[in-house]
Amino acid sequence: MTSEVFFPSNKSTQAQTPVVSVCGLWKSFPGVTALRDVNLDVYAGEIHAILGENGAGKSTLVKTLYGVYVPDKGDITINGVKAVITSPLDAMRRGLVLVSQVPQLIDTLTVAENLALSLRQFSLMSSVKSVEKFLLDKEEEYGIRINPNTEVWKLSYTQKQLVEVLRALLLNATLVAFDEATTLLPSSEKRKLYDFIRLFRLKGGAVLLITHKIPEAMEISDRVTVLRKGEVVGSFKVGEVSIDQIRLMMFGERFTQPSSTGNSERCVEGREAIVIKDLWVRGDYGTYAVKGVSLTVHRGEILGIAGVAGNGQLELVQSLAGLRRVEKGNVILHVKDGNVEVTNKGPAVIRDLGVGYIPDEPIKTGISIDNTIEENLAIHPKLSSFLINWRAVKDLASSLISKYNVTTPSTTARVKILSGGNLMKILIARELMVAKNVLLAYNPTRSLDEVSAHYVRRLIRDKALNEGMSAVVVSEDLDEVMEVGDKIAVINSGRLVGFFRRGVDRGEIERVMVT
Amino acid sequence: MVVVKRVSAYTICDLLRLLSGGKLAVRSSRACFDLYYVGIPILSIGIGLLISAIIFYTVGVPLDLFINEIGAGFQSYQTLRYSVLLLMLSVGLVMSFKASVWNVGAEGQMIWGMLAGGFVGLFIASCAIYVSPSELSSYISVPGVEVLDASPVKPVISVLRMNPLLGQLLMILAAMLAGGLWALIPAFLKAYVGIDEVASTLILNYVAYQVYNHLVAYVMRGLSVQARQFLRTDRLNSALLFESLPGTTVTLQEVILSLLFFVSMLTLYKYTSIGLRLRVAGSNPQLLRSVGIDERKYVLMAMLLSGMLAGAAGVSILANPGIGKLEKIANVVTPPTFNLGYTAILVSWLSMLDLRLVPVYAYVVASLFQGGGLLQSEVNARFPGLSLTGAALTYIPIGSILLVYVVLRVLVDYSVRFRR
Amino acid sequence: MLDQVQGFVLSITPIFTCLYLASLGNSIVEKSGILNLAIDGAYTLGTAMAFIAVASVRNPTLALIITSFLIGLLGILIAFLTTKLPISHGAVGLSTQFVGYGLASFLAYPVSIKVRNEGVPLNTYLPVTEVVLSYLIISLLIGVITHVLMYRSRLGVAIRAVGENPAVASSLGTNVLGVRVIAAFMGYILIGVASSLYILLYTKNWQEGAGMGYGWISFAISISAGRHPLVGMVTSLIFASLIRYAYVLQDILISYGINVSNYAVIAMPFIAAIIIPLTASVIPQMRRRFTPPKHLGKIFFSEERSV
Amino acid sequence: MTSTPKTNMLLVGLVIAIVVVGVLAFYLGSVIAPTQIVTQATKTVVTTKTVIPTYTPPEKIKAGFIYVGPIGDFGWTYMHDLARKVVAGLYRDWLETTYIESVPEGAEADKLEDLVSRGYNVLFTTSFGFMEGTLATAKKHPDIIFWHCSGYLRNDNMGTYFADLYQVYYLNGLAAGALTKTGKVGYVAAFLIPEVVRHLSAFAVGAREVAEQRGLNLTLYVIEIGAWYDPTKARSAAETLVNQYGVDALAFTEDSTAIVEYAQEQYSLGKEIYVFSHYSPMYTSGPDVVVSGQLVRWEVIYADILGKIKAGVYTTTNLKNVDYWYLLNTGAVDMAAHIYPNGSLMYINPRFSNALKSVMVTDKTSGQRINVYDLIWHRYEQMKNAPMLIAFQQLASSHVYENVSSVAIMIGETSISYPIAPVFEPFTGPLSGYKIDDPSQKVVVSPGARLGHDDLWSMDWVPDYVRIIGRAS
Repeated sequence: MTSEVFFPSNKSTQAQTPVVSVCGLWKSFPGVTALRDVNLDVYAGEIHAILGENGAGKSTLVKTLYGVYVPDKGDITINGVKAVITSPLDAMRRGLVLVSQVPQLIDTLTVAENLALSLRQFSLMSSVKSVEKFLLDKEEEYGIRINPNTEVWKLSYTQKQLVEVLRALLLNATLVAFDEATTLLPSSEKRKLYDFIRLFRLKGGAVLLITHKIPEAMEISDRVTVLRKGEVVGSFKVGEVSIDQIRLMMFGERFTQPSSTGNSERCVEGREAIVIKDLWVRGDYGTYAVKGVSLTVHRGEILGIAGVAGNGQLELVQSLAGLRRVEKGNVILHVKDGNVEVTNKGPAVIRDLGVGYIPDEPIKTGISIDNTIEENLAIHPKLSSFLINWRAVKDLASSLISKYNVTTPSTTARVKILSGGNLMKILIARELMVAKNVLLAYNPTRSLDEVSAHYVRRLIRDKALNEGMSAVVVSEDLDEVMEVGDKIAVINSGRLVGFFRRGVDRGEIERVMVT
Repeated sequence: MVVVKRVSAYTICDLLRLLSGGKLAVRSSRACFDLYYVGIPILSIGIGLLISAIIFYTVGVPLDLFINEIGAGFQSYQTLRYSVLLLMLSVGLVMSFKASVWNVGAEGQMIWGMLAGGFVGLFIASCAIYVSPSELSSYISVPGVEVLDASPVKPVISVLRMNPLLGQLLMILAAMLAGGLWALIPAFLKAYVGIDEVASTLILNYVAYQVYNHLVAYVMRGLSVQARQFLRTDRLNSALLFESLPGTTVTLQEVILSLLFFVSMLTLYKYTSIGLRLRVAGSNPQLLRSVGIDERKYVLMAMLLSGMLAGAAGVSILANPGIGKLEKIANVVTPPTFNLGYTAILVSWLSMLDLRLVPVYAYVVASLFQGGGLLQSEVNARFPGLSLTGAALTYIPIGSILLVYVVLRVLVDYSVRFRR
Repeated sequence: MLDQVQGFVLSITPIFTCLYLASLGNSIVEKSGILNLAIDGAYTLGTAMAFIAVASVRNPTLALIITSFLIGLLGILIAFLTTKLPISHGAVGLSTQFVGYGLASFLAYPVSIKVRNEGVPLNTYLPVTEVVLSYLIISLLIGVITHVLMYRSRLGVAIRAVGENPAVASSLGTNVLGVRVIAAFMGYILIGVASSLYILLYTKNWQEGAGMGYGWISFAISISAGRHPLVGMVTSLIFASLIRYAYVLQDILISYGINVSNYAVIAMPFIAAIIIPLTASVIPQMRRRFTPPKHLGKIFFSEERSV
Repeated sequence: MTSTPKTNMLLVGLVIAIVVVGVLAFYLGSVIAPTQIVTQATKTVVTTKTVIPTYTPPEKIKAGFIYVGPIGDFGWTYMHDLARKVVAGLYRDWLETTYIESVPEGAEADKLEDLVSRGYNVLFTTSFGFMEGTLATAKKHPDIIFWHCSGYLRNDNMGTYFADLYQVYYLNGLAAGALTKTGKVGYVAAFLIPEVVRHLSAFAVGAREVAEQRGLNLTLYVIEIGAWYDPTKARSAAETLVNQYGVDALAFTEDSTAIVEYAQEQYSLGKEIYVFSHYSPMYTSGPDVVVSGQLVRWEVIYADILGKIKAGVYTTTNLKNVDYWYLLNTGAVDMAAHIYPNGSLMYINPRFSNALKSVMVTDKTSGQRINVYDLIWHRYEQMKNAPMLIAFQQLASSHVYENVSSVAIMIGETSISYPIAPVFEPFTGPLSGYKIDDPSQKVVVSPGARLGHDDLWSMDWVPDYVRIIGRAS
């Protein structure tokens, strides 16, 4: 492995005290226990990967280390000294730096101003000009070219991540944690980032690499710790175990299950239901995230969209749901009454045509955690009229709760006391009910246990089969796409790069996804 | 079933510890309706009063006098008038606060209610006209005609032009419409431009005061000599004035209106989709948008409702037999709304944005105000040497109750947990 | 000509400093993300304290220093409550305002009676050219310094960062509480200076209700200037001259046959505070400058749940 | 069900409909009620007739005062409160007093109810804006005596009273006319209502009378600030008058000392502005600039009223016609700027005596050459000595006799003119002026004609040499 070149002696590391040591860490949020008794040691000069699927507690762990969250129980030791980290400032003072997937920069400030916030060597009264000058020098040294006088909102995503890396380098951190920071980067940029990570390790720093991609972890790290459901299930040196073993650890029983149920390939003909022509949509950063996508989904057909997160699938689904502006192209829904062009008509018109939508951030846009289960159902215009018949809503809620096996004290419990999985079930139950014609879903089964996930996928397929519902299901989980989709489209950098029929070889899809 | 774990350590001491050091953590609690819901407001009233009592004690107001007079406020039937008005206002404010629309512009909306109600009352439901001095006596016995100015040169009479009940109804509706429309300005700014409504509603109050002054002095200025000279409108025809309940200054109409609003808002809130959507707009507006409801319309709706109710409160003040006219505001510190628009915010907060508790706290706050007033006259009579102003006697208790409440409120939404 | 300019400057300076410094203070506080609804209460309390101070220490500059320091402490309290606890800025602001009104009346009223009855001389500033001009220069200088501080120094960057996004600023290594406390202290000191000058340079005496409403005018000026220290100079100048020359303006307009209402003049700063952000939001170039800090008035509380 | 925009419209409509229907229902319900209202009304009438005649003066009078401003305003409310203290000390055997200050107009009814519930049986409200509330409360409590200051609505148990200062303003105007160097004098008015218009016109008449003889074309510049009590605005208006209009003598109607302080400050900077204190003795605020002032002594009226209530003269049935209109002759007002510690008055600041004495004018009533100092005292005496007038000054019905200067009576064979009113009155023709609201409308008072109570009460015009600059209204 390449790491051997830069770090000759692994054995001596084992002897020294860890840079950061986590002992018996617990952290729970209302309704969820995110970390259970986590132990972790990170040594200097080591790239330590933390693997785990979504929701395994990776981010919570690193945010707890960084002082964003306060742990319920457990100790954090830094260089042998017990540390109470209550704020990111504490963490930074102790030499911990976090680079996250979402750039933690302030858009309206310039690069220099953002970095000035971190650089302790400048006093409060020192001028931004001096910081700019300092940055120019350092950028020269590290080979990063970003004008320190640019406002951050003008930067590309990669540039922002580079600014974050630059920050870590400038701070002379003892430990840098990359929280899925490489996930969204194109592979060439990713290599560049790896170079910086190696450079950092060479300087004696420790790196914590949080990822859910096994190959990525294997490629660069020296050591891997696997988390599942908030617990450490294994920690080992790279090369000690096989990729399949790691998969088993990450996914537990699930991986041993057959990758899809109801394998029968359906040949859906029927009429067209969703027609998308040359769709162009901008992302949050102003650039085109969806670049000329054309698609047709027939009645009763499920289109699975696979792709690495951040390749435009989110923007695609949002624009279909009417929540994001379409710059060019159009979307036509064919419903029982006729053809309706819904491009930029807004969510009200689209939802009125019998469209269900499972959004990407359920807590933000799919469900209101301060309201009760009943209220979260009744809020949908299709499920209640002007005068709300609460008795009917209660009956509906009860039937859904038993149908989906939701764990809740009552139908009038506030959603915030539910666990993430149960919360998702409420959302899915509501949206499947209103999806008379079309279902749009983004990662529909995240936070669900494997049994529930299968159940939900089967419900989607059944509804498509029996009621003629069409669906666009986007998932970052390739298995899910393969299990649920009649057709599979692969999206990469905003373009559709491959179409597959159900039952296609997984490797073929993966190849298209990453190239 | 999920067992709801409750974190038990919340006391005042914990709060103090929380304020003093970093060793406590605050996090979302799952408490919804528990002791704190009722206990915190009562506790804050208690502590706030204690603080004020101590402040006043330092200059020589005996504690027992303070307690007696504040207590007397609770028994005084005068309290009723302000509780009724506060109920009307606060019910509307709670509706908008529930939607996270922080309408602090009830003052301005009341002013518009007064203006619109006054306009209808003075120029549509009745009108003031000059008559010749010789004819004056012949009008006196005509029903619906009232002499406004019996001057021998240019007498003025007010003539009722419609059924007084219809007139009152029109006044109320016009006031509600005007209050609602004025409230829609900041609502539009918030929903479609993104201007923070707390600042804009507050600023618009001052604009409303000046508009009021302008309209009263130029447009609605009355005909009678006194009205022309003293920058005020004519008096409303007494048939259009609301009816006082015997022995008090509360009017029957405002009692009925406020009960009506209370019940209708409660129904609206609980049993209709508007209420539900307002609630959700307050907790998660993005959800509304995602299910195809324009959440911006519910910002408008929230402001409209509270503005309408504030407008009705405005006209109730105007049509009180003790007032019955609009007069120029000489000092913005003492507007004709008696600052009730701000006091209603206090009521809404104390009632934890729960409509059912609004009448209770409307009464409590009105009693405190009344108690402050009684305290003033009693202190003035008994301790001539003390120089205590009315502002000190009312603002200090109210401010301290509110401040204590704001801090203690944390304990309701969050539980405080001791760490290490 | 020179005389006229000097006369204009002299006549306008007292009210200008009273408005400009307070609006400057408000800008700093709000840039750090604290919704400053306590400003009018602080202003009223400041006038009362300046009066009490000048009546007891008999030295205007000392009174100014004492008052602004005390008002600065009030700012620290507000910053502390709004940052440390997850509570509404509006609630803290409005309740502090009420307390401010009450305390101002409570504390200064007995002193005003005493001053009157015992004929205590109030050593306020004399409006001689040197004093007035020096205050004009000082306040303009403070404005420029504030501008440099806000836009050119690391502290200013921290203040703006905390107002824009305290969570990110915190993860970049800013002590949110510390920065807000500093910002609120500085801002409230300026509000304290402004309210002291209201007594010491402008009205020269305290009476019940003194200063009430001037906090809101400053607030409105600050918003209509997009919370920018230098733009604030211009808007403050406009509103100061409108207030100072309201009667003359009216007289001139009436002589041209335009019967303008005095009320329109009074309402002007408030209307401007609404209209200017409105127009700014339509013109993209102005939008960036005039949008309030993104996190203004929002509760800063880091622990959230996610699925 | 399906179309969302329509549903939204429907929702808004429904909300409004709910409220409308509710309100309608209430009114439909109460359409049946008018009979009740009628019976109630008649009942009140009946009870009024039977109960009222038995008013006996209470053993202990508890008098409550409702003030519009703070007692620390050192103007209007301050002087009312001073008077309250005087009568409370005077009648301490049977009088108990309290006050509520800073009561906003409109809230007076509630405050009155509070005081009634506390057993107060004589209530004074001291602002014009309190009129309606006082009347409504008076009608509700026919067994309690109410007094309203400056209003015109009365009831069987509610009288009105007022002390007017226009004569004193005239006297001060004489001094201003003698002292002004520029011939421009200023006036800061709270509101341009009849009371203030009387004041400023009288001031203008006096100033013009002297200044004209000094060869100056006197103009009075007026700014209306729109508030009874607003030191900041008052100061700002004074600054404008001095700096922009070259005024060097200032009178005002505003309840604070702001203008006096401003003038004193200007004096310390070397600019001399003569100022006349208003309502309360403000000499201490401007010892170098206050020439004289208007002083009110409400205790004259309060002592009279309370004494007569105690004696059973004023009862709850006979106040309908009682309307005090007290002028210089009653002692309720005086020309002074300061009360010395021994209680005597400083009528004219000694600093200015010589200046006033050095200006010689011709007295237009007698034609004699006289210095202004003496002229002021002469006029003072003329207006002060009118004992006959007091008889008319307490009743609304007898105010009409106040502008009767004399009656012709026959003594034996000779017809002589028997003097009723003072020899001199400021508002005596020839005068010409214009209406404030419509300057094109001229007003002329023919030579020798004297304005009486009713003309002055509704005075809405100013003399030609008054120029109104800023209007708050």
